[in-house]
Amino acid sequence: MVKFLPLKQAVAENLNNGDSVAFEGFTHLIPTAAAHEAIRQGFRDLTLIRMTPDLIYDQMIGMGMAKKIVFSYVGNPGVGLLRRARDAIENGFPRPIEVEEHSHAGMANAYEAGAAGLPCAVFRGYRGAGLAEVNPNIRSVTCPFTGEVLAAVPSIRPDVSFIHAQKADRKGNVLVEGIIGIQKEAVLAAKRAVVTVEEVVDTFDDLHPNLTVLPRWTIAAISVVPGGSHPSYAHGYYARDNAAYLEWDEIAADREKFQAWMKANVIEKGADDFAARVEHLRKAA
Amino acid sequence: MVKFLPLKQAVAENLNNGDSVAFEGFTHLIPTAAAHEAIRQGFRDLTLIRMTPDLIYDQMIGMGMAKKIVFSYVGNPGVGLLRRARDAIENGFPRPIEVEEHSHAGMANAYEAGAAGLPCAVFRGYRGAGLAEVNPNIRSVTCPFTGEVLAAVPSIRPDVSFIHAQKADRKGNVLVEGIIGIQKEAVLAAKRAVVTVEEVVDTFDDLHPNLTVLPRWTIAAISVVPGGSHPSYAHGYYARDNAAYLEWDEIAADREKFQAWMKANVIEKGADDFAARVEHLRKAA
Amino acid sequence: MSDNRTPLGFTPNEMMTIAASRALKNDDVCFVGIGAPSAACNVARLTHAPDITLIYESGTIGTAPDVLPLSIGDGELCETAVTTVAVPEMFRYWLQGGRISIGFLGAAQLDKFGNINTTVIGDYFHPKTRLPGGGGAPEIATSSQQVYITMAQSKRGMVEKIDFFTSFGHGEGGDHRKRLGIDTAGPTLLITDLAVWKPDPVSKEFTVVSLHPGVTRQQVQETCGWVVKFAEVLDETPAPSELELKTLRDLQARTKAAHEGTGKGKAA
Amino acid sequence: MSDNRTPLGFTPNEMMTIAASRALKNDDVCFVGIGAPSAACNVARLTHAPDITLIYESGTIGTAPDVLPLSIGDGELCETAVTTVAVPEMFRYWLQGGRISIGFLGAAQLDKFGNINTTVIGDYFHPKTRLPGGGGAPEIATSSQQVYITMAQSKRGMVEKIDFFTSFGHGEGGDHRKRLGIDTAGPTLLITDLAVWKPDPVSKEFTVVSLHPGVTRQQVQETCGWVVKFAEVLDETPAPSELELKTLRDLQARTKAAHEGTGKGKAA
Repeated sequence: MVKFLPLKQAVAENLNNGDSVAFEGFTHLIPTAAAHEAIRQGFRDLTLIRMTPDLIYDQMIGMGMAKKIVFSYVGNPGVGLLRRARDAIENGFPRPIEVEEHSHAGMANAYEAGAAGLPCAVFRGYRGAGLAEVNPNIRSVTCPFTGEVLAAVPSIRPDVSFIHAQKADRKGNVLVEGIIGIQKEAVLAAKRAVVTVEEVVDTFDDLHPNLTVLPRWTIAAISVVPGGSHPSYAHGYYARDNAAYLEWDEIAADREKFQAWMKANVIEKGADDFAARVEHLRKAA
Repeated sequence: MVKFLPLKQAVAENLNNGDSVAFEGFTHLIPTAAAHEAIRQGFRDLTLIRMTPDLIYDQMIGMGMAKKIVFSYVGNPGVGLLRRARDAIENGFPRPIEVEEHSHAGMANAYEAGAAGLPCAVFRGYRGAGLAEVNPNIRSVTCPFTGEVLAAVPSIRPDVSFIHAQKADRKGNVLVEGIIGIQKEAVLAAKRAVVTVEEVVDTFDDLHPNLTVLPRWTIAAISVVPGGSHPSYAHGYYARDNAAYLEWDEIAADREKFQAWMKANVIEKGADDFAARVEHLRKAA
Repeated sequence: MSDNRTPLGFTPNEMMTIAASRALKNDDVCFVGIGAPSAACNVARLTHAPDITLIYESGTIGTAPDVLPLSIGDGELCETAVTTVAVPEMFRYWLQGGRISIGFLGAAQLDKFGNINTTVIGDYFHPKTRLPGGGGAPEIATSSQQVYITMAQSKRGMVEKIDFFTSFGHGEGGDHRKRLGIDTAGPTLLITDLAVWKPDPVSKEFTVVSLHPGVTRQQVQETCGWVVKFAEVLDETPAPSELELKTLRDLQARTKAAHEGTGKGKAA
Repeated sequence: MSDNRTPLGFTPNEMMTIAASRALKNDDVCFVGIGAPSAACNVARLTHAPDITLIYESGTIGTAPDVLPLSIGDGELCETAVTTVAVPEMFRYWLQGGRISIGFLGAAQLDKFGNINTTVIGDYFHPKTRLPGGGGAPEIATSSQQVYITMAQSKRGMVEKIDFFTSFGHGEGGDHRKRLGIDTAGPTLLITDLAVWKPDPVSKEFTVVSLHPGVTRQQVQETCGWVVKFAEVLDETPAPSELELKTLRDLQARTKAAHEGTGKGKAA
């Protein structure tokens, strides 16, 4: 049953060295605060799963925390490449990293299958695509009615998933709205789910019945971290900090600049620092 | 592109003798007015698809319109059996009827696969179930990663789907809310979709972004039929007419009583008669 | 409605519903079949298990209806739910996903291994009576962590051999589930109007472990189509408490009023 | 912003975006890649195709942003959309379901048969440059009814042989798609900053059918890594109209202002 915990404790109780972990968010509601807490606690040998690894995985990879990355688009959204991830893949710095690469369709179906408790996802995909030749986890099944050969990928079932959401009610039910991405599936596919939220409200009684609400018993821990998805955005709360995405391109381009930035902005900071980072973005939301 | 049409014309333009057709609604928003219009137009040799065939399929079967029925629960919801369907299955009256029976999970997955453009659905189901022995459309595929044998059923792709929904905007986008059942999948799985709605509003600009809205270009025709799902209910508009469900048990029990009822309440009536049938139920909604 | 419809002050059906409600825990996530299971689950919610999560196959999760639904898709279920999802999601993420602790089913025909038939009486292709069929039951029976069954006893209903395996219980008994690769526990409890039954740990045959107040072994046997096994130590089911009875009767009275209220002035 | 950045009054990039926008029809359902495709799709919507349905892979269907999104998941896309769905639904019901008439892609590397590489430069397992990868493109390329591609010409980008088949175009040309069981049309249009290209009906090799105003065959060949085929009758692309240019420039100005506005006062 869900517990409301300070983020430090929520991360410590649910993440372990060697875990497979998804910090999900599809350009919206990216769980940056949770990722930074994981960086501060210094976990090692993680398998990082995410459709769109962006700044937070660039940071974790740059800090040497990842032994493997499972993804479908390893870019800085709207900006370009992820330079720490590139350094790891191209040069093995700061450590070699194993790569399992899919298409968005493959990852989305794999999360869906994970949430559905299935061992694999079946869909029409990867036709003529080079990934099918380099990723041994892209296989096929044959439709027993038409004979069509369909793609199959293993379902994604992380040890832990982290997401950021707009709000929880006092019982611990969680609302995600706007671009909901893959967050529901990431939570339901995981053995344990940790959610950071912008705020806690008394009840969800006035919500429309068909919104995306995760019942309290699907979540291990909730931490209240206003601004916790900066520099991405939280629909209804604050806008994206586009400047930070553009700046990241420069910061991550240089190994030393990267380390200095991480020390100043992550290692020596805490979850409480996020609220101030989105103050100037609240009007724009 | 969607057309706003009188129901008579919407049915005539989209339904044909011999079609496979789904009139979907999961205890809520049952498209009764559309079904009655199809009865008045006297279509033959239909393959009737629905998870929960209830009064409307009992009526269509009793009128001899169906050559086959595909279903997962052939009951009168909360009341008991469907006596016209029984008469057809047990006695071949008024004509023999072919039966393809699934579980709810099988049908739901088959609609989902139809909406997803797949030839078949793959899920964990029918384990130890007798249906797997009597329905040749229940087959299996083997997970290429774990070796687990999973159930497979053909996707459902009706020639036409009919649903009832709360409202359309002037452009022809359609909102379904409350218990949304399988309606979105029924529309997206079909070659053509016809929707009856309670009302038309100017715009959907104020709707929450994550509600179930079917874009106008997924729908062939919309007909405005207030009360069109009586005796089922329309969330936000009127309550279920439970008495009508209980009465049906008696009406359908007798072949002649059934014919007399159909003549008086369907054949000699029209879509315009539905509004009055829900007047006394509006307060209770 | 009288409080004294039997010499004991409650009816066998009331005892059945209340005994079933007691089996549910506050942290259960329960997939609720319509009829007797629905009443039991809501009595549990209104008495000792206020936080129980009730799920109906129409997509309503964490629902708390004030009256019992007539069908699994009543508006009341949606209005009081934590969230309402589409039916494919219900069966994929919530049932198949392994999130249901208790699947609660009724039965038209039941055998001693907890296999259920709600499909046909007679041959499938030439049925004597065509019943409604399985609906959600085939997968509820295999994907829920445990299955509870509730039904009123009768020789026609509790039979040596069911006509059709709508939902798989323990099959031929023993490790039959495991042999089919089904890793959930299956039927672990049967509550009838006369007794509480549990499967034998090895044979998996349902065995009477508790008789309801005033019920004799003979009555149980006379209303059951198989030779009944009784536990060595046989308990007596505690009679309904005042709170339990009042909760159930109030719920049923509210339900009756609500369902009649939507008719056209005719008796339902 | 000047209206006369080139002797012609518009830049090659503006011509590219506007030529691409003209290829879209009012009843198209367009799966929009970020960058140049996004600008072209929105110019179409703001000029001759007001009812075009724009879909971004973040789940936003029928969106009408006032400014160009920086990413495929900007809040503006959701706020102006007809509906916003989860990502698995986007890829299953909307793309795989065959509902997309035009998949609109950019490319890092392109070959003459419309095959695209956005994955790696060099060997996949020992890449010289690791690019972001395919994202939605592998299935956009095969599930959309047609694919339009837009990119600025360069010898590095338009190559004889791409390093990795991120998304399949016409493969080795001819009926290669059909041989793989892919029943969609694949790339039917390429719009660069210099020309409009269409595949040869038989060989499927991209062939220049129209040169943008002031562009020579030689310029096209000098910025392309393969030997360019030209159609026998070569059109000149109509120059941007005043309305088209104004629409595009206003859109880009609004976009620049909006994206800078969210920074901390620093230049983006």
